[in-house]
Order: sequence, then C-alpha cells, then structure tokens
Amino acid sequence: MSGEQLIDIVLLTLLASTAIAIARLRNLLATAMLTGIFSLLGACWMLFLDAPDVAFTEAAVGAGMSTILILATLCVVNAEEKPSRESPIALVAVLLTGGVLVYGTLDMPSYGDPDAPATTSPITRIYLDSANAPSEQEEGHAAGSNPGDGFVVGIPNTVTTVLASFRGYDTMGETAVIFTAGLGVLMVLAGARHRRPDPSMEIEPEPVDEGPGK
Amino acid sequence: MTDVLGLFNYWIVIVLMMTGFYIVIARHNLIKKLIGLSVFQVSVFLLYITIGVIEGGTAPIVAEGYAVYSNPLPSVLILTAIVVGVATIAVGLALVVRIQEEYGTIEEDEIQAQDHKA
Amino acid sequence: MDAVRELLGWLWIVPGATFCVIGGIGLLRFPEFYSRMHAAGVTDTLGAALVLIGLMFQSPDWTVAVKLALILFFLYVTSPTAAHALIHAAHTTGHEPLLADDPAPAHEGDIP
Amino acid sequence: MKNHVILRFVTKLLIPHILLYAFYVQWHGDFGPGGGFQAGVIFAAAIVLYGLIFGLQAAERAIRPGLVQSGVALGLLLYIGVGIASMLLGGEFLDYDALGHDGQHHGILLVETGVFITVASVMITVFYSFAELIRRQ
Repeated sequence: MSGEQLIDIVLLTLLASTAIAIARLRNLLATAMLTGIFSLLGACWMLFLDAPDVAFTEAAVGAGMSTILILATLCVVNAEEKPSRESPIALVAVLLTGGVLVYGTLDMPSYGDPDAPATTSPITRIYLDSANAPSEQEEGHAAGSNPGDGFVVGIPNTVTTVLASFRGYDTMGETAVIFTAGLGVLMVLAGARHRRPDPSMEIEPEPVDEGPGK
Repeated sequence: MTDVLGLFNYWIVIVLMMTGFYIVIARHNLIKKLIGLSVFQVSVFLLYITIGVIEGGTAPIVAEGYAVYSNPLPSVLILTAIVVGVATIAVGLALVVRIQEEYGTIEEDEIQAQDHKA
Repeated sequence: MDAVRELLGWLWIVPGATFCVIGGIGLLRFPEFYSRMHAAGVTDTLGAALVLIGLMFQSPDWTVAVKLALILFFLYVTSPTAAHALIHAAHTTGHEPLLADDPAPAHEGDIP
Repeated sequence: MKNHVILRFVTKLLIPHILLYAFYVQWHGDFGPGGGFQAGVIFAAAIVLYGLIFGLQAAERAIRPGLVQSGVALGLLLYIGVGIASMLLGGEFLDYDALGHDGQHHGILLVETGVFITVASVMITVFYSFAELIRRQ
C-alpha cells in the first residue's frame, strides 16, 4: 500500500461518494454545486493519472462552464424537483449491469502495469518518437509502410502533436461538432425570447420577429 | 485476489457509470437527467485515462531525463470529448428551457401526461 | 543544503495540513451557517497558504517556486473573495446568524 | 450587482491575468500542457466572469454578440482553410509539411488557434443566450 495508492483510493472514494450524493439529492441547486465539485475531483484524479492536458480541460470545463450553464438554466426554469416514487426496477437494472461490468473487468490488465497491451503497442512508440528534434532525422516524412518508420514532428508535447497532426482530420470533425452545438443553442434559444408562453392557447400565434437581431 | 488494488480503479469507474445511469433512468426531472448524463460522461473519460497509465511514467511531454511516458492517445481522445460533452449539455439545457416554456414543467411524467391529453 | 530545505518544507507543510483538517472538522461541528463559513475560511486561506509555502521550499528549481508563488497570490485573492461573496449573498437574502440567546437548533441548514 | 465593490475590484484585478493565462496556454501548447480547447474555455470563463459581475450589457459592450457569433464560424473556417492551403501547396488535405520549412509547427499552431476561436466563441454565445433569457425574465 504505497503512498500513491493511498491517495488514489482516497480520491476515488471521494469521487464515488459525490456521485452518490448527486443521485440522492432533491435540491437542484445543491446538485449543480456537487456537479462542479465532482468535475474538480475528476480533474484532480486525471492529474494523478499523469494526464495534465485532460485535467486542465476537465477543471476549466467541468467546474467552470457546465456549473454556470446549469445554474443559468435553474435561474430561468427555477423548478424544484418534485419527490416522485422511484420504481425499484431501475435499481435492479443498474445493479445487474454493474455486476456484469465488474465481472468483465476481472481479466483486464491491472492499473499501470508496463506490459498492458495499450502501452506495448508500436503505435505508442511512434507517437512518443514524433517528438524527437527533426534535425536527427530528415524533415517529417510521412509514416512509411512499416510501422517502424516514425513520423517526426519535433514538438515535445506529444498530446498536441497527436491531436493536431496525426489526428488533425478528427479534430476538425470535433470542432465542427462544437460549431453545430453552438448553432443549435442559438437557434433553440433565439425563438424563446420573442414568445410569451400562453399555455391555454393550443396553437401558438406566429411571433412578430423583432428585426434582424441586435 | 491480490491485485484488488489494480482493478480498484475500474470498479470505481463502474460505480460512477452506474450512478449516472441510475440518475438518468430513475429521476424524472430533466435537469437531473442531464446532470446524470454528465456524471456518466466523466466516468467514461476516467476509464479511458486509466487504461493509458504506466507505473512510474510521467506526462506524455517529452523532456530529457524521463524515459517512461504514459500513453498520449487516450488523453487526445478525451480532450476533445470533454469540450464536445459540454457543448451537447448546453444544447440539452437550452431544450429544457424551451420545454419548460411550452409545457410549464420539466418533470417527465407531467410532460407525458400533457402529451397524452393533447 | 537540500536536506535543510526539505526539512524546512516539511516544517511548513505539516501545520498547513493540520489547519486544513481543523477547518474540515470545524465545517462539520459548527451549528450554523456563519460559523461554518469561518471554518471553511480557515482551510482556504491559512491551510492552503502554509502548504504552498512548504512546497516552495521543497521545489526542485526556482521556476517551480515562482509558479507556486503565483498560485499563492491567486489563492490569497480569490478564496477570501469567494467567502465574502457567499456570506454577502446569505446576509442579503435575510439569513439571520444564530445569536447566543437563541435556542440551539438540532442541525440547522440540512439539505433535504 | 451594483454594490458589490469587493467583487468588482477583485474581478478587475483577475481578468487580465486570466486572459493572459488563456493566451499562454494557447501558444505554449507545444511545449507544456495546453492547446486550443483549454485556452478557448479559459478565455470564455474570463468573459463569463466579467459578464456575471459587471452585468450583461457591459460584457456585450466589451465583446459584441455579432462578433462572437461570427467567431463561431471563423475558427472552423481557419481550420479548414489550413487544410485547403496545404492541399493548394501540393500536400494532401491537412498535411502540414506542405506549409514550408517548419510546416508541422506552424500548421499545428494555426489549427490550434482555429479551435481556440471556435470553442471560445461557442461558450460565449451560449452564455449570452442564457443571460439574455434571464434578463428578459
């Protein structure tokens, strides 16, 4: 039980207890706060797992942006979660799936052992070698036919290299997804500003458009 | 079961996954469901990162004096997934606002009741 | 020289950690909101600051120490402000502090 | 939020540092942990903080909603533009070697800037939309 494992276990139990607290709480405001704490604990654990880039993003996004968005929605919606009888079937289904998953992890490689398949594959070697200074080998030639022939980029931070250079096309797709999400929010909420909701009316009167935006 | 510690990470990830799953299934409030969804997402992210770790390795930033690095690939996948996750949750919350405006409530069973009535 | 710095570092970190624990215990045991906020304040400012100064002593080279000093500056600016904002919000929404002659509630402020 | 003197002072003190840190994260992404996604979110967090404390009008005066909504598309345009440029210069789509001597380095920086602009603008437009709803309440 080295010190590292101790920290690991303490962080994990804290994380699990926050998640269970989120599940049990009725007060939506407290749940929003706990979501922020949950993301921050996730970020701490990711830092513990040697992934600073991801911890960075998770802390900035999880603790920062999503909490603000949830609070903003709560301001607009100001609803209180009504106590409703939960059917036990949900609990049974969840426990069943959990049991099967735990059974599935029994023969997975244990945490951090050096000869796990993910770490010994040649691809990882290529990603890490991509950071060598280009002066040693000639200018970044495309990855040759055999996997041994590395693709040299010369940037120390291999995560950025893989993100932008090896996987540039996928990251473009991800940026397009973020673009569409931004567009979606704009279109969905743009409509809400003009209409005054009139629940009694069955058919909503066509709102008079306020002109082309601000 | 000597390496209970080894698999402990995966079990906690599964506990988080199941908690998120339970919130999405059992709770009727729409905002609560979205929060459950983000809990589920964070657990998937942690699963990916746990797979990429090597004992005694350091962050995948090549520097002199370090030889063992953790695998950069999971970090890349999760980096974009987190921001996309928040963007989709923003769209979900925008829809919740519109649902509340149209139906006057964000409890799932009341919404279904109004749907059956209409 | 390193051993002295190491020891000096530990000399700061251990009291910092105890202050954090004391703050945590205070957070649980105090009866009402304002005294609990005081306990949270202790952890935020004093505990974190001592640990950070201790880490500065133990940092391998001076660039790490400068980064830790920056973190210390930001913590010193943000955590008291956060505590202030919280208490100001509680006060403006009419949250009355528990005075000496009030009957002691069981554990007021429990979230349902 | 007019009478929060302490909050306004501290925000004035912090926002330049946060913005500077966002740009540091963006352009230091090659050597240390960082990149377009994190920098965009940190930048947006600074604007959101400004909007929360000084009110929506002040934030919308500082960064106009029109500008931000065009920024959403601009970042993606820059990203695809780099891809097209590398195609025009003889390489495949998004093959940064065609961009000249230290092509990889420049290509990655440009692409990360594109991601930075898109992510920051999306987060700010989402915040503006929600804040607009609250103001209209």
